Amino acid sequence: MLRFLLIRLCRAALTVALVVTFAFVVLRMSGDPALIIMSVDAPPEAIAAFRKAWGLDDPIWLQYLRYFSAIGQGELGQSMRDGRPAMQLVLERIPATLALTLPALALKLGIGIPAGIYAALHRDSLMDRIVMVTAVAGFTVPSFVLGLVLVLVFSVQLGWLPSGGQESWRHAILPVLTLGIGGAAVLARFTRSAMLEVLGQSYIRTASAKGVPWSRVVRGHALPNAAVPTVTVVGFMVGSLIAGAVVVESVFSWPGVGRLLVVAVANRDLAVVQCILLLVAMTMVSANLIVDLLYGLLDPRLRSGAKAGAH
Amino acid sequence: QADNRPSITIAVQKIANSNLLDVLREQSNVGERVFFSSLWEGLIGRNWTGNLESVPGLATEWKRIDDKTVELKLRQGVKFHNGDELTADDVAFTFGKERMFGDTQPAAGKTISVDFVVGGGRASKELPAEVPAVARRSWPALLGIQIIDKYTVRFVNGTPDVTMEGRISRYGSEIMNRRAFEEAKTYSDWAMKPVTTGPYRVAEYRPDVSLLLEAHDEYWGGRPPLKSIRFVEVPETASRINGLLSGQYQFACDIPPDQISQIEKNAAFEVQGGTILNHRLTVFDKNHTQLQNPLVRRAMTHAIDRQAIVDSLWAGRTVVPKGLQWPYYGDMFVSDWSVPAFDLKLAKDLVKQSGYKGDPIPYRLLNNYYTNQTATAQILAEMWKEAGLNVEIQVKENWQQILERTPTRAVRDWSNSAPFNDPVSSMVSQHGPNGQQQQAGEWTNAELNQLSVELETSTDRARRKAAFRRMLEIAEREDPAYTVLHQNATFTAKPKALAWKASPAFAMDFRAENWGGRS
Amino acid sequence: MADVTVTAVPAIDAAKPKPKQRIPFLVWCGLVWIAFIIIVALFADWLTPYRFTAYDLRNRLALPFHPLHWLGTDELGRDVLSRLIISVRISLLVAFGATIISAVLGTLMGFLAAHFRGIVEQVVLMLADFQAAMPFLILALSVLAFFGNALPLFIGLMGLYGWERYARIARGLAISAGAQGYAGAVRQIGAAPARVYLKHILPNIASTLIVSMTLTFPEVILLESGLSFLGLGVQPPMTSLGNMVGYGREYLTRAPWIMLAPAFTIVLTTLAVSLVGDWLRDKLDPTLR
Amino acid sequence: MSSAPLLQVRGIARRYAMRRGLLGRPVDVRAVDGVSLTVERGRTLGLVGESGSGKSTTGRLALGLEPPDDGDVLFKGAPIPAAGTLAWRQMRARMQMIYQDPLGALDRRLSILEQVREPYDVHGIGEAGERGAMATALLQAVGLRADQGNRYPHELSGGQRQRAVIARALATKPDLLVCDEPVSALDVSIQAQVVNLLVDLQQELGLGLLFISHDLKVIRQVSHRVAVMYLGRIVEEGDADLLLASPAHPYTEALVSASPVPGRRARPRIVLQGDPPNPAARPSGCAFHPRCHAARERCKVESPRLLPLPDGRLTACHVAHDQANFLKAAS
Amino acid sequence: MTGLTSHETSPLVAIRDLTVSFDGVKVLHGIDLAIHRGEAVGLVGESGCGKSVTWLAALGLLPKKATITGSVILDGHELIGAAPTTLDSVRGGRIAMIFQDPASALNPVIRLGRQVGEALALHGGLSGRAIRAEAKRLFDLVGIPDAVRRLDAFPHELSGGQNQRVMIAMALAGKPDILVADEPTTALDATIQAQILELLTRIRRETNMALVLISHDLGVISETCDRVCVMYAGRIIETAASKALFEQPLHPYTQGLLAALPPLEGVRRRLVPVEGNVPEPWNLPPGCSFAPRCPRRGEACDTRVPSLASKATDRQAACIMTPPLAQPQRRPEPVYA
Ligand SMILES: Nc1ncnc2c1ncn2[C@@H]1O[C@H](COP(=O)(O)OP(=O)(O)OP(=O)(O)O)[C@@H](O)[C@H]1O
Ligand SMILES: Nc1ncnc2c1ncn2[C@@H]1O[C@H](COP(=O)(O)OP(=O)(O)OP(=O)(O)O)[C@@H](O)[C@H]1O
Ligand SMILES: [Mg+2]
Ligand SMILES: [Mg+2]
Repeated sequence: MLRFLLIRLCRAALTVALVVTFAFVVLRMSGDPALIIMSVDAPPEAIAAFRKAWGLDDPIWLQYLRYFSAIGQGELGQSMRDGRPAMQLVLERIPATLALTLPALALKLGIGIPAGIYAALHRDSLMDRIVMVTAVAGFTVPSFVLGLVLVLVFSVQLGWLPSGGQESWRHAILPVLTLGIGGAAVLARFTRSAMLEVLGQSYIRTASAKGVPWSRVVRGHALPNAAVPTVTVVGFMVGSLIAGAVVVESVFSWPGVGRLLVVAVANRDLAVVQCILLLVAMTMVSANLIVDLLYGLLDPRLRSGAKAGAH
Repeated sequence: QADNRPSITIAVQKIANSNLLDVLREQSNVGERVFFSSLWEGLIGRNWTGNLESVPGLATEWKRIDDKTVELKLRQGVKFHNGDELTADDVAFTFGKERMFGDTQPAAGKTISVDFVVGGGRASKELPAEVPAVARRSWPALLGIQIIDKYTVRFVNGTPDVTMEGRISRYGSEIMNRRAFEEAKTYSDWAMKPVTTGPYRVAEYRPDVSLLLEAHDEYWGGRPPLKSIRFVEVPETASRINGLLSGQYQFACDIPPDQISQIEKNAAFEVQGGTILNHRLTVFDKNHTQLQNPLVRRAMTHAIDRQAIVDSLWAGRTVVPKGLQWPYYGDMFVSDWSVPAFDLKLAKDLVKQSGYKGDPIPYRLLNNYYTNQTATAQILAEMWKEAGLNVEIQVKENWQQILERTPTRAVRDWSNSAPFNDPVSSMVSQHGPNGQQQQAGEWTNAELNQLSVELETSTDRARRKAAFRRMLEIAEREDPAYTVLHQNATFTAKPKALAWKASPAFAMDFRAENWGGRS
Repeated sequence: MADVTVTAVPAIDAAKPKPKQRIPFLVWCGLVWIAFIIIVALFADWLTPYRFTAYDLRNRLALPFHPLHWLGTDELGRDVLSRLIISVRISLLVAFGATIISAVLGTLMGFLAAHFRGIVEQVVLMLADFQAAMPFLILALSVLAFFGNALPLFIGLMGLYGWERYARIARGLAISAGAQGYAGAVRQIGAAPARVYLKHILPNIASTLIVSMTLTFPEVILLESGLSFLGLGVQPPMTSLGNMVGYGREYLTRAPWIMLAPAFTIVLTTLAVSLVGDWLRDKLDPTLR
Repeated sequence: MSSAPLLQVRGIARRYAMRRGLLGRPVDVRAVDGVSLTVERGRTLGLVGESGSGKSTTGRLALGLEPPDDGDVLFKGAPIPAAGTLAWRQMRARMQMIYQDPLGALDRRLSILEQVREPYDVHGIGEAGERGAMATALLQAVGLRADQGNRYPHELSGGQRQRAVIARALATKPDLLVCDEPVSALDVSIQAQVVNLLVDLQQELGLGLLFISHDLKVIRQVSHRVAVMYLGRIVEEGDADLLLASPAHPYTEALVSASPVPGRRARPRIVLQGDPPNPAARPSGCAFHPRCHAARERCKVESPRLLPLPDGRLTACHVAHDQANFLKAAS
Repeated sequence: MTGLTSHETSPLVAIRDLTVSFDGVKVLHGIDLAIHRGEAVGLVGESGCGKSVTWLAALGLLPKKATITGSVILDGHELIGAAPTTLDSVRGGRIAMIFQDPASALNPVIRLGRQVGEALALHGGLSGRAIRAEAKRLFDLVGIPDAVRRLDAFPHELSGGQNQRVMIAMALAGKPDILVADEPTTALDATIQAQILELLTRIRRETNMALVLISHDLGVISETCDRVCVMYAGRIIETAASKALFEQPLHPYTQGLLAALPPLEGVRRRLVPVEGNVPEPWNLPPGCSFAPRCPRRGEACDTRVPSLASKATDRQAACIMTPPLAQPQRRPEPVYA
């Protein structure tokens, strides 16, 4: 177990390092922050001065080393745009992002999982078909199309809800819906197939043979088993809590991390991008790790390697 | 006493590129919108509601002492946002070393070179290195400010310069409060909340999100009509329009021309705005194999039906200008000049003469960095195709990729402005020897370079005009460096009920003269 | 050895009768739509009434059912129907190409992990984590930046998307097949690894992979439209469904047909593929039978 | 032919690391712990024992599918090359394995014929064009009809599948066949068909068989000699009839008595008490002593060695040896 | 058939003319079976002949696609088509079932104590601590060592034999009148199998519970059951008292099964398999299902499905070629006796 954790942690650290390195190389080679931040119309000498000041003239490997040794000292750098600490910029955005993604996650779970379970329990019924077609449709509409249509209906036509911005909880309703619907659809499909798989297992029959009423069989016996595959998807959703709402944030002018990432990438504001990537990669990697540990919790068979080779 | 002045919200595509509200750092159109005339004011102002002609600003009058010196009388009783009175000291500080020029030295007699060295750390009050560089480009030879008395200052130049008044009125020469700058802990602290004399002051700035300006009630021009102005960043066009229609925003800026009729379908709304001091160009790289021959470039300039683009994509709301110049140049304006005429036959002939074989000519552009950019590019490509030119669009992600010096650089998009009313501010500054086009190694022309120096240093107005005319001939006809497509325009949508008039610029004027509230 | 005496074994004479497998109506619709869309893509050149880049500034934003332009025109007066047809071709190319690349790449990685285990496996898993943790935005940007808007590269990039899922599936299935199952048996005969993986394991896990591909396919189309939204998708003058939706979104109120035509095509196509995929999964999964 | 036995296994051991519980330390499980066996040409060695006693592991080690941690495996007097190498792969033609689960051992997507001809393809036996005919002949030899070769595994019955597996194993005319519970999954009637087939084939081809099963009735039917395993070791080995008729080791005795035989109701049966042993926590002394009815003090401390009894078989039991010594002394 | 059994009292469960089809394919063709209190009945037959389905159908545990006709009467109550609540109280409470392959029949993510406790709570009316105590008692009863600790274990932490015992404990929790043990020992090896069979027999004796033992291993059946029903292709083709059946099987199929078993003692001889395979349910021959494999097949066999007919006291067989036994015959002791 310890060994397992150790390997996982090593892998996680390497993954994060790989992400940061990759982003560094790609971003530095594909755009000059000076030209972008100073704007192309700035005097060439101003651009040269900017480059010099930020060390953008140095060979890329030197910049890379400098960047990494700074990280080693806990120094995550400053935004090239306004000179403020990059991490501060990112942290300022996190509450807004979470205010969007957490309710959306709740929505995904709250709609997707029950819908999936329902469809599985009533397999091949009319409702099953309806739920599944709705789910697939919900998943296939690009989120910005959905967002724009929601705004047209609920803001412009009906005037019920604001169309963008982040002033009150009412502002969050439409973006949360937009984000939630697609995810709920994915989750519903996943839950359904996980549930169907479990319902075919013989321990479900055993439970019935004991005289356990069907509703309790479903709750007590099927659900805990169906949770295992579902957790994977949920883990992925949790992993993308931070930067998973880029498009929706843009459509709803929601000042979240996703938008910051887009802007920072466009500006090649490296320190900011890297801070976000660090957070994103760490969230994703820890979500993965938690999922792995949860597997063990949900399914005791996975707790030990005991059965690995036995047959 | 209850303050029942209205507060308004303005949806813009971008608040500021640099996340800073310093005029020397944020050198962009979008910056102009939030700065002028709400926040920053210069000594010589512009008539934002008129035709941008010079008008008294923080200076009430000015006069030439000699070729190198201008004297200005400061307006009295002007209060900064922090309550300080504007004095000559603030003006001198604004144009001083600490704030503007850093270690740079004024040049005398030559355009400034690119290779000077500046130091600069980040977290200190020390100026970011690019600020002095920008300032020196605006004021290449300014020796300094002479304080004559509390309300009188003199600008002293190292070289004779007929454009000094223009430079005083230009973007970047606005006045700031000395005490506030000195008291701020870091440069960026100051630059996110600069203390100036404008009718509105910064209440809260959330970079990339919103900027809240509130009324500066001691404003010299009278109590501002609005309690607060909130700029919110709404990158999506549709979202800006939707927010306007649903009443969330009072103004929606950066409206693409195609949306105008849609918005105005609703009788309660209107779209204002029009041309600005900015021309859209297509720029040539004369080193590209296919473009070495000026005939090919000339063919390209004649193959474009500019008026059709203006009429369709711009709904006729902009114009095809007379080359890279603006009427506000006054007597420097070459009024009988025009862009190359649309003549498909001529274009085809030129192509034939040039011996061009149909090899691809890459055309680099950004994805709608300029209004209608992608649409225009696709039309241009088709128009060129009709003339027998095989132009291939290559969408790039940023300017480095556009400017990257490779054998595939041939045609690209650009725009040019004129920060003040003289061709030096456009032709020389953009296409002269130190201009971006030559610095990027796309194009050069010995004669034009000579003329650049003349235009910059000469005080003989007739000779200057002749030089400028010749420069236009070279750069737009003989050895095309670029070709002007159309003037740029910006459009702002608002409820008809709000009595407010748009400027022929990005700047939005919310002073009392331009606000009639609900009519 | 041929004359070893063994008693004859009566044969099973009939295979199990297939229970009447009526394809559900919706799945039928899905299959028909997919066939239609593929035909459109294949014969795009013959079907387009106009060159898809041909502009007509006098006929901008013409309404659908215009005598010359059935689906109307866009902001440059280009025929929406022609653009839609070409877009279908490009999008299908991207989606098919990317799906196949991710499946091939992922399966290969999965097999490598399963075959070598140990450090190779950890590296593959790390790359999978990397792919999940790296915002796709940055990958997309790197391709656009370094390679321009070459379609093959774009397809390759989209192919990077989702390979990890195949890698995990392939690894899991290959390990279990190798332990005691048929793959172990074949290896035991003396077959080389290539034979074991390609001839035996691959065909056996193909159905799972195919079902997985029906999931990737719509995701790629959606991803491409998301990238187009950010300006990183298929670049003009080339067009794709996502690109049309992305550029058309400004015209949602003024000229909705520019966006709705491709948006409906996306929804219908992905819906069709998903429905068929879900159906296939139910059919191919023995535990559900 | 050399005089070396077909397969000779000398003191092989195999350990697996196994973790118990969430934070458990890995424990070495000695799945096979010093086993020696010999399989002669044309003869069958039956290997019986409780589940988990290491029978399959022994089989895999004997075939060189895994390397032993200790001891060595000699095939025709020569050691087996490392698994996965070309030499090892070529050697597969000489020795084959038959698994318990024929469905699992067959590729569900290929027809029976294709799978039976696969060894020809792999080892390049015969002309490519003839291989189909060769495979068909092989199918007929194991009692399948030619047309059944075109079927897929799931279209055959369990016994037919096992025949196909056997046909595939015989394609290269191997000298050694390791059968790991080849009939355990089959119904009695089918089981009889397959057992008969194996016996016939052995007589026909002179195969050496290592036959693993826990069904003593089947073991007795096919084996010349029988080895009984308990917890990774051989506790008794000898002539099949002798060993099953009069087991000397108490474990063998229990095993024999537990074998259900119809119509033999109410015969006294030794029902072992306690659990099957845990290979991770091997009891001290004789591993069987906690469940042994005859266990003595000595059994708890001293591990018995596998020694011959006067009747020729080998037994690892203090009690049995004491008894034999006593009888010898008495006579 | 009830009238022909040796029991005079009315049966606990009477199955009458039970048929089951899946997707229109009939797999049970009218099963008649009666179980009396305290009786041990064996159900034998090759794989796929319908042994499990019979009882799954009786308890309503088959998937929805199965069509069931006939009747199953438990103490005067019809079970086929009964309300779910009725079935819930019968299952586990009156008739308990042990499934083949305990590894997959136990829920892998629930602790064993809870799985057993659930049955106790449902049928024993127990709660809280009492459940745990009772579960421990059951574990002790079925011989699971270290019972207290094992209550908190998960199925994968126990061996197959132990899991099978847990299944038995679970089945016993509801104090059922009938225990249906579906191949309780197929997955186990000989010594453990012996332990389980011993256990079942003991419990039956102690509680006077009826035991239905399903297996295709004639040896197992013979050692445990009083009465045996032999099934073939969805029908019962022979039924008799255990002793009688093994001494003198009447139906050629039963004879074949017995002959196919290798002896453990005595001279080794070539095995005599029943050649061929069980016909698939969708491909049954028109007459006797066994006819194609039957050494004694006559012409009539191909045309008529033989019904279960009395061949001697307490014996029935479905074979037209088998004449009724004149009188109880004593066969010489088998060679391996
Ligand atoms: N690859 C492996 N990794 C870890 N442990 C293993 C492995 N293979 C076998 N074992 C362990 O080694 C022991 C012997 O296993 P083996 O399969 O040889 O027994 P067996 O006698 O064949 O049992 P069965 O009759 O159940 O097939 C068991 O405890 C098993 O759990
Ligand atoms: N859920 C099901 N769907 C379709 N057919 C089924 C199902 N369950 C059982 N059958 C069929 O019913 C027939 C009888 O099956 P059953 O499980 O009763 O056999 P069995 O005698 O218990 O065999 P075994 O010894 O293998 O357990 C078989 O042909 C089987 O294929
Ligand atoms: Mg084994
Ligand atoms: Mg069964």
